Amino acid sequence: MDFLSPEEWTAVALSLRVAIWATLVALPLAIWVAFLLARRDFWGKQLLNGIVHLPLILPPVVTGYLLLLTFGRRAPVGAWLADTLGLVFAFRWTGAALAAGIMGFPLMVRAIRLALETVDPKLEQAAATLGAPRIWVFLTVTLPLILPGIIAGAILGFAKAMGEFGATITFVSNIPGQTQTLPSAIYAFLQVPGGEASALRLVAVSVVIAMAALIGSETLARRATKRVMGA
Amino acid sequence: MDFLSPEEWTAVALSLRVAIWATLVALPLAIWVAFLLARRDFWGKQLLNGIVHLPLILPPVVTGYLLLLTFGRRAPVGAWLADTLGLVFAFRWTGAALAAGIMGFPLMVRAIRLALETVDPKLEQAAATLGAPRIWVFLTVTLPLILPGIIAGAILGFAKAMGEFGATITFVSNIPGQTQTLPSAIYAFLQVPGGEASALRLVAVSVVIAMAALIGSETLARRATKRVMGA
Amino acid sequence: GQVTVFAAASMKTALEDVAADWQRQSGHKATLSFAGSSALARQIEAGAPADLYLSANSGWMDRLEEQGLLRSGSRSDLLGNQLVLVGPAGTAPQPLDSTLIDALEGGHLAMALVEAVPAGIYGKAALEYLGLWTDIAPHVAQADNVRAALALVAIGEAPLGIVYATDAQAEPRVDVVAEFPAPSHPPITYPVAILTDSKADTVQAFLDYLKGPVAKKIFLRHGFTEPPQHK
Amino acid sequence: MNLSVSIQHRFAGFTLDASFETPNGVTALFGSSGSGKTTLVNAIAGLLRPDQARVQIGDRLLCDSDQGLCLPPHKRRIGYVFQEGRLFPHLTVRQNLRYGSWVSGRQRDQAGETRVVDMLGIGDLLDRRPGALSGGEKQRVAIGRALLSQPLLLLMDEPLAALDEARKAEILPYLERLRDETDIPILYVSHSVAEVARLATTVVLLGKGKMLKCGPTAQVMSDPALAPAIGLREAGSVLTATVTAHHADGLTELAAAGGQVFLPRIGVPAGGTVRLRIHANDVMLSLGRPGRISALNVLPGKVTSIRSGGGPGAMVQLKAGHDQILARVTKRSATLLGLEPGSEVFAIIKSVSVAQADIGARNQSMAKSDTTT
Amino acid sequence: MNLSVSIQHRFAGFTLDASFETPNGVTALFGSSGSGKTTLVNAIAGLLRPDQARVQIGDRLLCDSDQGLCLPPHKRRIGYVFQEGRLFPHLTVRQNLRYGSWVSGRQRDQAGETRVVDMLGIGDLLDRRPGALSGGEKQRVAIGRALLSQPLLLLMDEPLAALDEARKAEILPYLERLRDETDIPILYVSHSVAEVARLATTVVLLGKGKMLKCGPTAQVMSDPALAPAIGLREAGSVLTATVTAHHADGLTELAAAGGQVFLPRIGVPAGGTVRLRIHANDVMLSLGRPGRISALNVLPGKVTSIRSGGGPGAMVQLKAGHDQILARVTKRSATLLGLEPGSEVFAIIKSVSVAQADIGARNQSMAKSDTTT
Ligand SMILES: Nc1ncnc2c1ncn2[C@@H]1O[C@H](COP(=O)(O)OP(=O)(O)OP(=O)(O)O)[C@@H](O)[C@H]1O
Ligand SMILES: Nc1ncnc2c1ncn2[C@@H]1O[C@H](COP(=O)(O)OP(=O)(O)OP(=O)(O)O)[C@@H](O)[C@H]1O
Ligand code: MOO
Ligand SMILES: [Mg+2]
Ligand SMILES: [Mg+2]
Repeated sequence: MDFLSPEEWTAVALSLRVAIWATLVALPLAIWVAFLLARRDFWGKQLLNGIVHLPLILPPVVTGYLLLLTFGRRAPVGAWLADTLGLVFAFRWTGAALAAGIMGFPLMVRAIRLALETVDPKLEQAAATLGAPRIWVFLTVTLPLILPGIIAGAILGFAKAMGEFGATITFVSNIPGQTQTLPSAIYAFLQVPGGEASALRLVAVSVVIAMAALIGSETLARRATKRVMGA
Repeated sequence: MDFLSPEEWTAVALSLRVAIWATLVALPLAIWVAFLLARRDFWGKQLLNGIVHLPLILPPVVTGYLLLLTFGRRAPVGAWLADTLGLVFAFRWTGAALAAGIMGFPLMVRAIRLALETVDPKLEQAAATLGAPRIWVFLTVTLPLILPGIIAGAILGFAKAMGEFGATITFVSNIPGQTQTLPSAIYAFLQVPGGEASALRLVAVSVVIAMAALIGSETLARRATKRVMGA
Repeated sequence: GQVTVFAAASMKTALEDVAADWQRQSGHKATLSFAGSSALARQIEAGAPADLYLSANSGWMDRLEEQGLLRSGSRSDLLGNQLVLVGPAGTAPQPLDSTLIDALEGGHLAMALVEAVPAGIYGKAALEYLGLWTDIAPHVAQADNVRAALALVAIGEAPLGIVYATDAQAEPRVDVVAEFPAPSHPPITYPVAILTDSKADTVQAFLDYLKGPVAKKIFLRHGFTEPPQHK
Repeated sequence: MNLSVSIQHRFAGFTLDASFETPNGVTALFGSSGSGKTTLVNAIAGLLRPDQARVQIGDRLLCDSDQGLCLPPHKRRIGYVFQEGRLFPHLTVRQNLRYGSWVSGRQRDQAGETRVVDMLGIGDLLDRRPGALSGGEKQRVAIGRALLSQPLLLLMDEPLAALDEARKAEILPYLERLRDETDIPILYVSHSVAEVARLATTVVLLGKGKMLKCGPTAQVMSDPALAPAIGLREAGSVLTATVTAHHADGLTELAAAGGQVFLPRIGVPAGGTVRLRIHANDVMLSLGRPGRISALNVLPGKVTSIRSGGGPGAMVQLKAGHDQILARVTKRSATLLGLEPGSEVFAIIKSVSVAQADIGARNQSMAKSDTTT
Repeated sequence: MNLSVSIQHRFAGFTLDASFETPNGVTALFGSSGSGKTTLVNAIAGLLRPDQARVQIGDRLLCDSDQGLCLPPHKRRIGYVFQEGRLFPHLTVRQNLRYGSWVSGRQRDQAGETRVVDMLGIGDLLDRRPGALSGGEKQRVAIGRALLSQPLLLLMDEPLAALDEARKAEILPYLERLRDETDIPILYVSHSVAEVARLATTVVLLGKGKMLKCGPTAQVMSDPALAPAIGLREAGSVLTATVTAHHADGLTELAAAGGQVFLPRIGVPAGGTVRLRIHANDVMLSLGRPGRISALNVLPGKVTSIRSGGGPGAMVQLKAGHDQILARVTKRSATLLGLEPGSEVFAIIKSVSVAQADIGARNQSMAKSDTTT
């Protein structure tokens, strides 16, 4: 395709990979945290709630900087992960996914939590009387009922991951082919006088991808809602 | 107070003003858009949905740039607003509020929409049979029932507004006392070697404010939920 | 009588010292707005209420000049700078030859965006001039600005980085391990100009002060050099 | 104000097609589970937009597909007691009750509110929210809410099913008063024949979405052909009688077409007309006038028909005066007594078996509208 | 397996304090709206954690506050039919029915499923989702779901209230079979005396959170002192009788303590024991043996007591053999017949008035457990 240079295609593919991984990995964790916040009472709940919201409150650059201080090669957590699990984030696409996942996390948690809070506990009670242990109640009743919320959370996370720039570039820099996501490429174009047109091309690609995901998710969510609401 | 310089206090005050205005002004609009998306079918619905999500998908710098192209003093919309309504966004705190509001808009809409989708239409039907016109049904039944969602949306919007940097600095610059919000000030410090300590002070202030808002909102939301769920 | 100065973010510390001194001398206040040179230039295009533009990048200044946004005759090169190779404090001096890649020890060379941000553009030019670019390019981590690249070295995430001498001097956690010869890259200049729309009566006085000996002394103290003569 | 309804609507696998016109008073909508009662009532309320509909109360046209007219629910002024409560969870019981007058900006009728609250026994619940109410408490609040919205038509979908006998017995008279003292027509869905017989002026019998029968209660209830649809145990007849005297021992004497009848005292003055429901099961037949027995009501009559199915029972229809009386006896008895059409028999009805809950008082205007349909 | 329950719990403004022990079979929980029935049942199911509780089924201890033991709901193996359905909206009817065996990993009983589906008449609904079911359809699915979860105790909170007579009549025999053929105790909340009389081995009468009475159905139902609590219209007596013969004309002949009784054929073989419920309202008294009347059942007896209140009626208790029979007559009749304790009378009961729905078949083991309590 002539529309984008090979390097730009690489950035598109990378952004997709980053956004998909960020969403998929963060989602189960977001469901769990949302569940804790919506249904459990424990010491430090408000603290957890605050930490979850931090990426929203902090300027992205700060988040990226904190990530660097935590998950960098020299940082304690980063070094430990690299040594024991062989999981390296610094200057890798995995780091971009981590940053994107963290930035989208509060959005996912909120959406899922909101859905959880409207599930009628009476249905869960009914499931329990039918012999379902807690985890089964969750999997067979709660989870399907909050599906619209999970889809909403996932699409918010995905969109955010597609657009995330500040934390990503601060944490993993911009290495073409490895960590250069679409937003980094767009940013670079915008730094150069006359780069607007090129930037716009990439913006268009980004928007098309996100819209496709959005419409897909709407369809899924509508189906899920319809199932729950009847007919 | 010695902890912050007068200029920094100004930035704190400005950030608060920006975040509060952004949230309050965007909220009714977000409720309206969420209502359209959740309850109405119309031509261009997916388009509206996409536009609402744009600020999430685009790198903030791009959003800021588009704002500049739209609401700048030389831009058609900006000039028109200034001439007819006397409303100037460019390089004013109002512009920072506009940017923050737009960046937080998709988060608000999603939260409210999610809440709307779980309201049982049977209750709204019941209200109608009791003689309530549509708008009254909305105000007296729907709105109170989605209060937890509105609160969630508002706090997401507020937190985002407190942390918004990319779009703001691109749109209204970083003029101390006029458009320098906390994130801009933090960014400026991070540009200075050894500025981390100063940046951290401001980060702390930002986090404290956002946490206070968060805990306040949780309390409100819990009360609202409890009212709805019974007891 | 207040002057609003739009200045490249990398000049923050130095310019703040100068402005403070000017206020002490003249009693007039200079309001300093720091952001990326590109963002500032676009804002000026959009009618920003700035009196003086101090860029780290002559490209953006050229563009404003073409558009007639600069008061004619007011443009000049205010300062120069030097490009250096830095490593974490204690790193041994490093010759600028093919051993450079080994010195990375598998790590990354931190630079600003090599296509977009001046420090990155200069650095890439220098490496090309030295015949090292092709080999080293895959190992370059590009940060969104030169200070972020500096930070990567300062916290030890990158074993080496290319930054301005001014940055290296301000950051105690790094040592200069090599200086790039002046001919290896285009001259580094910081152009300054008064904007056509400026109404502040003190703007010329401030510009004169910037060019004057007192300010120059402060700038030199921060590591800036006299502007390169050939233009 | 009479109610005229004609509705056609298709769901996947279910078609509703019912037209009927009923006079003022209470119309009972009767039919088995899934026969389309709720669907019909929803269409009248405007909550379901049927494929084809025409609904008119008196001369107020609510909806007419042919004219493209369809009032939205809030303009119909229909009070609806839903099968499942639908109380507003965020409002207190008091606020739920006042909702109707609040949103329509009508003057609140404090006296009416107090009366309804007392009648429903929900005075203690006023400041609570619906979430923690018991099933019956919820339904009582829902009834109150609909009554207080000053409707022009009341739709009640099994309103009393969740209530105990004592509470039912308390609420039924209020519904009767509503029927008798106001002009508000009531469409009443119920599975209880006793309730229907007591309240309803007209009965609409639905079966699988079709209207099987629509007519005055007396006629539908004593139609032996409909006995299976209504339930054999519940079949019976409805007589009209005039109060002649109230006696000191607590009995009221009435004149029915077939003779004198005694009832525990009823609140209708002498000269008033009442309806008596007599379960076919509660009627015994005797060939001679019985002697010293506790039953006070013995009406002479003539057998008009005997229908017997596969079971051990037989349904005997008598004519007593110009009234129809149904009696359900065993085939064995019918044989032992030699019953056949034309046999002269005595119907023995224990006075107390024509129980309080089966007595429906009717005012004159209703009696009129009843006979004209 | 008997059920032993002792529960204390306080809500703001309401205190539940009830202890009872019931033998196997069906225990009816009877009481007015808001008396605490649902609260009690929730506590037994483990959905509400009461302040103080001890619940035991047979020798399975479900919960004992003193020992700090409290099994979670899913370990209690209690099938619960809720007052409001609570079907899973995201599952089809079929999936709802199979939910219990699915989550507990039990072998699905296909034959049982078919039987339950047929019995409840929900075969056509299996692939639908609950959202669009009618009120009665929902409740039938809920009953099926609970039955198919293979529970050790069934809790039913007004399960039949939303159903029509025909459907009730279809489902009741199945509950009877459940009672008679399995060892599953059933706790049954209902406002219908007919249902209670037919099904219940034991009746627990609740009033304002307190247990008013707990005892065998016959005893509670024929206690004149409890008549007001149960509802005057519903008072009656319960007799035990033995089947002696099935006649060709569809009647079954039984021997009660007081004499011979005829009923429409019942499905109990000769020699079996059954319970007959007789409404006090359905009994007529005669001083002489009546002549040619349609009633086949005439039992001689002796008046033991006459209670009359402020109304026009009187409750006459007779001894017929060793059985108690309640008859409700007017004071006027009592006076006319000169009734007083010791009077010899004949109780006339229309055979068909001891109706199908009031017949409860009992197997031997139950008769035993009944007499030992
Ligand atoms: N969570 C609660 N908080 C406070 N009061 C409650 C709560 N739940 C129930 N109650 C009250 O306890 C009483 C008993 O309620 P319960 O639901 O057990 O009644 P019930 O006997 O089942 O009535 P019904 O026949 O109407 O269903 C009622 O007065 C009810 O309002
Ligand atoms: N939205 C719908 N889509 C498809 N079928 C429906 C829908 N709503 C109702 N039905 C079907 O229409 C039929 C009539 O339902 P309706 O609720 O009117 O019955 P009903 O007479 O009120 O019964 P019940 O006495 O059990 O409440 C039922 O078979 C039901 O399953
Ligand atoms: O304008 Mo910059 O931030 O020094 O490249
Ligand atoms: Mg219905
Ligand atoms: Mg209850």
